[in-house]
Amino acid sequence: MTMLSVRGLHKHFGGVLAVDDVGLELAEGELHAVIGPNGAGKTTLVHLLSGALKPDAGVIVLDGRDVTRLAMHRRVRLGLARSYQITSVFPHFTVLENLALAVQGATGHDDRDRARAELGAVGLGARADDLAGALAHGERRRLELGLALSTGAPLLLLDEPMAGMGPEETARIVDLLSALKRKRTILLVEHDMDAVFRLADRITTLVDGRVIASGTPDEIRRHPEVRRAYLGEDGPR
Amino acid sequence: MRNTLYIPLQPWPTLGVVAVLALLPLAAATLGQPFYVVFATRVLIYALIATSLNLLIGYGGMVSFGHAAFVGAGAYTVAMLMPAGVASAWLLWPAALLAGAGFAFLVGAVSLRTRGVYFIMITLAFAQMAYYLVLSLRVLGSDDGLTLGNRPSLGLVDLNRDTTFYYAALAVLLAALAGMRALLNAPLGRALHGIRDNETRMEAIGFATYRLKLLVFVIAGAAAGLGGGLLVSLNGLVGPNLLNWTQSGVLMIMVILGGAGRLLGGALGAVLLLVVEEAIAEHTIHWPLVIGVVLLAVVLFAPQGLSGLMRRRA
Amino acid sequence: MPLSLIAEQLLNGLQLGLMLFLLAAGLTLVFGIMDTINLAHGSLYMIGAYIAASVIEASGSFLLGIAAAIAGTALVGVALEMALLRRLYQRSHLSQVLATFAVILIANEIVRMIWGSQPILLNMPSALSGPVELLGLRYPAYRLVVIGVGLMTAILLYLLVNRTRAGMWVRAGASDREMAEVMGVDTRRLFTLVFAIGAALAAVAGALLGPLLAVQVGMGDNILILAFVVITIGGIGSIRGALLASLLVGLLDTAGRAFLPYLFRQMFPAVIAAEAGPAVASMLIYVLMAAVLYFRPTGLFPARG
Amino acid sequence: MRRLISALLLSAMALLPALTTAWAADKVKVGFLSTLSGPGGALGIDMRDAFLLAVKLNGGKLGGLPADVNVVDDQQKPDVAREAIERFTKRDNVDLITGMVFSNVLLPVMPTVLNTGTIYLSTNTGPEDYAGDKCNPNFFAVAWQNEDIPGAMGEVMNQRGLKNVYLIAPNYPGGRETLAGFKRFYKGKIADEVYVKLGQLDFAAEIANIRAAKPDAVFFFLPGGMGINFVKQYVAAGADKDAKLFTPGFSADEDTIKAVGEPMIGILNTSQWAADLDNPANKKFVAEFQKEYGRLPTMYASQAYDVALLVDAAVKQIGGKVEDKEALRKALTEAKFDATRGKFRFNKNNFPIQDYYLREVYKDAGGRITNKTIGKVFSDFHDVHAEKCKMK
Repeated sequence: MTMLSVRGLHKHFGGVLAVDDVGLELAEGELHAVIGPNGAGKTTLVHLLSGALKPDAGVIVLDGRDVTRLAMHRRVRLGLARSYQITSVFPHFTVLENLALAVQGATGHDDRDRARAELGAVGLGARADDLAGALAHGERRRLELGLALSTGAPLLLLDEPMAGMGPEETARIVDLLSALKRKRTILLVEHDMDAVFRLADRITTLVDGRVIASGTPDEIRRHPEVRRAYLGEDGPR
Repeated sequence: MRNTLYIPLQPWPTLGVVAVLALLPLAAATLGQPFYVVFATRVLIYALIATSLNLLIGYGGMVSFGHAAFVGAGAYTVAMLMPAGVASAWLLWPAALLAGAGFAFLVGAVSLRTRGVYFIMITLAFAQMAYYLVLSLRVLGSDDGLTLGNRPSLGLVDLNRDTTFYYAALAVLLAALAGMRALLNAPLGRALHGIRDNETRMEAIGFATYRLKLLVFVIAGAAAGLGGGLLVSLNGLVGPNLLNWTQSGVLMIMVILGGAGRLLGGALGAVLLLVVEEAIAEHTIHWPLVIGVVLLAVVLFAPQGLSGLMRRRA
Repeated sequence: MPLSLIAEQLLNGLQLGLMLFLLAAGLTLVFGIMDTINLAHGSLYMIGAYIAASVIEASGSFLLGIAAAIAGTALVGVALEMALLRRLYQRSHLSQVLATFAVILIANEIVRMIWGSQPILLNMPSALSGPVELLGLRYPAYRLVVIGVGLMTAILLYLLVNRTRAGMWVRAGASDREMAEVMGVDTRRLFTLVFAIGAALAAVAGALLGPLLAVQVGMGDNILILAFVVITIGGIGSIRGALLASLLVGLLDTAGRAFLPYLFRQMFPAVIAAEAGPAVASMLIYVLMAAVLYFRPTGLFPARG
Repeated sequence: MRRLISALLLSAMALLPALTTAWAADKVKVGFLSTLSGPGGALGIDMRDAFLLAVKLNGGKLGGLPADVNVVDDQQKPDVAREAIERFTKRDNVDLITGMVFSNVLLPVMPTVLNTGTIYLSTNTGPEDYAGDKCNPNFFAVAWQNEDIPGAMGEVMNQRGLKNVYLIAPNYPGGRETLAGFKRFYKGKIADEVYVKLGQLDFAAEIANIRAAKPDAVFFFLPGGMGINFVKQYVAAGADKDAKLFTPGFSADEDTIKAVGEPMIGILNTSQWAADLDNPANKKFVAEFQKEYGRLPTMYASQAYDVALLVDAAVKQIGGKVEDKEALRKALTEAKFDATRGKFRFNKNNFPIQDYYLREVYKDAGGRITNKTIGKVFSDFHDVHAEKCKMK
């Protein structure tokens, strides 16, 4: 069953076409990665899908419903949540309060038990009562992910969850995402090629705002244009 | 579990303050100084108004530079209804509250589309519109304002007695503070904190931030409108001066002096400003200079205001 | 409605608009470059007017008065910037509003201490106190001079901002502060300079309007709000926006006061017209501002993307 | 929280010194509330100076009792005035209140004054509200009824054959009553009737409209700085060559003349008083005022001076027993004193019955620009609202 279906998405800033006729299909339970060099339009795509930006043209269908013009918070309530590339948490709330807020936002209910469950899932159980502003970088990244998870949304847009992390922290996120696989549908934007090829069911490659290839990890690995786009540039780290 | 945002109730100090406030008219009567009962009533009403602005500035992060307009909306509503034959405070004061809420809804619906400086400026613009509207409309008294012959009646108790009015105002203020505490401790209050902390992220976890902010804006406008209604009932007159932009500035001063984002910040600020003014205005016509210097010092060196200072030492 | 009346009112609107521009220019630069709301700008206007009034009374020379106002107010501006504004650049807008509101209170009282509560009524230079014939229209000579000076200052400022090196820094600073710093601009000195220029322009407006209005405590409080309306409509940080919005506000306000009551009398019964005309006229520019912000939340010519 | 309590207690203690001022007998306590700052401030300052001068010339006494005059600035704001009245009546327990300049300040606060049974003596405005059926035994208008002086000017303009007059006044009770008074006597056509905001200082738009309306003459009532600016700008626009200016005495007082200068010459105005009125009280007043303050007194000054003389006479008559409000009121209504304006007595509504003069601004032999009395318009004039007053 199709969870998310995107057709003909366009967005330009001034004269620059940031997203150019992008189409995507995400099946339920799929982990779909979007890769591409810097400036390929990956984050813009996340902004468009989450509702932070409005597209100039194109249609976004979530679970059979056209959400193209809906505000961000409406999409969250319909089951589409996102995380941010640059950590964006609530520094004056405790870790648990952060997650409880996300539960409240998506469901309208103040459900501490659910928040506590997500706390365990992102491995921050020991820091429940610490202020989010006091967390270390890696912990903040996991809280960032936890906020998206706590909304309970079946579809997650994760914008570079491993950005700026050391190998140990990266491994923790990879484990976390593997555990989530099949439970949630995930669109993963990521630079870490090892992680992407390990986790993804399908991969879409963006270059200059356009989709140049889409397929299984194996197909993408062999795709000539992908190889060209990545040669010497931003190869697997 | 730790709850950083919960505002606890401290029963004994609270009772103490309430007792002092409740005995104040008695003290004034003993000293033969009924004037100070009226003065204290005015302070209580301004405490209510400043508290409502504190909800916006201190908790909602909405720096409204037009709060006087909502006070005016409530005041003018009472001043218009009374000559039309409505005498009961049970009708007049809720009407003032609704007028403040209604006007705040209109202003908020438009203003909350903008951010930062532009929000400050557009709320100012709406307040100026209201100011010039009452200034130029004869039915609203234009320059002269409106005068009431009597105070409204409140059923069995006689508001024309200063002491009675004082207790009525005290009751309203206490109810408003209790209501605000309940609101802030409720999920809505947490959402408000979240918006102040990180508004974009609030939308990304499913909060309709615009609607929440508008709701809070309307609540604050309602409280300000009620304050305006009380003020005109007390004074028996209202003029365009009440809506002047400097009046909005004075309300902001109260909030920052008392401590923005503290439950009692607005009330403390109102007490501080008005008492200082009353104490020094008799002695020098240059009293705004003193207020200015104090304000400057607070902004530069104690941005948490008076309650911040007290908390730091406590 | 006679054509000469329309022409005369247009000139009146132009005069108001240009004076607003002198005030708004400094305000929008400070706002745009330093991201700082400066309510005390109206106080600088007042101080300029008082210095001008004092020097004119003492010396009898109008030009000397204006020169003294410019120099004196620029100095006050520099002092204010170095003593206070500097501490506020990194603070929230709320802190800026309140701190500069405090400056208004303080400045008003200091002026009251020095010059007293009574307005100073300044006379126009006698050579300019009559009317001049202008294409069959009799117009006050002094107001024409005000228009002329306003236009000249606007052109000078435009050249300064668009044609000089300092102007380039200013524009760079207004659109991207970090970039300006990377380019090696000494932002501290630049800020002080911009503040001094803004103060000087406010002083020119204060000195020129002194004889037309009255030099009195608090004279800057209401015109300050008009200047804020102007820069908000024009787009904060944009000199071009400030100029266009000044003229727009000046013309709209004058036209509203002059023609709206007349127009309403044609359209509505006299009772309603007498009430509604002046009411709408006085609210007109605020309605314009709210409408502009509704459709363009960052003004007509935003300096920043 | 404990600190909050101590803060409250501290602030209560800060108020204590003010609490102790009240009691002290054997004094006449006068609350002098007036507009001392802003564009209307010159008027209040003149009144205050004249009132204090009268007290000083009287050895610091009124009616034989030491006078305690508490001067407060109302900033031309009703809410400020209202708070001052509260202090006067509830804290200081004054015997009399006087001094207000503007009707839009006086009217909103007058119910408070009268409700407490305090006597108010108006040094200036005499609003219709208290002249007719709502006349009040505690309200004394010592200057004039608002319609009197403009009415006299309406009469003058009839006599001069002016047929098409343009009217301009501020939009407040004093302004509206002034034009109403003018229209009650003036018989010609009205070119237009324009109300501006009280305190407006730039009249460019209005002057252009006046010129376009092509009237025979302009009757303007713009008190204080407003009038000064209006005349200056009117002359600067050259409009005086087409339509001459006429005004009640308020806008042709000595302060205005001094500020405007030459352009004032020739302006006709009406008043109940003039500096050149030939009576001993006035001669003394004008001379002493000039000696004390180095400037010519205005009609406002004469009015406040007369109030002081009236109080002095009334308190003397009742032997200093100011606590006896009834006796004091009666003594006031009988008003036995030599006013600077000459003949003066109260009508049954406690408004004056007096003469009104026509004055012209001219340059005297010494080159000084001032007013000259050129005729009497009304003799023993009773204001038009008195009939509706039920008192006595």
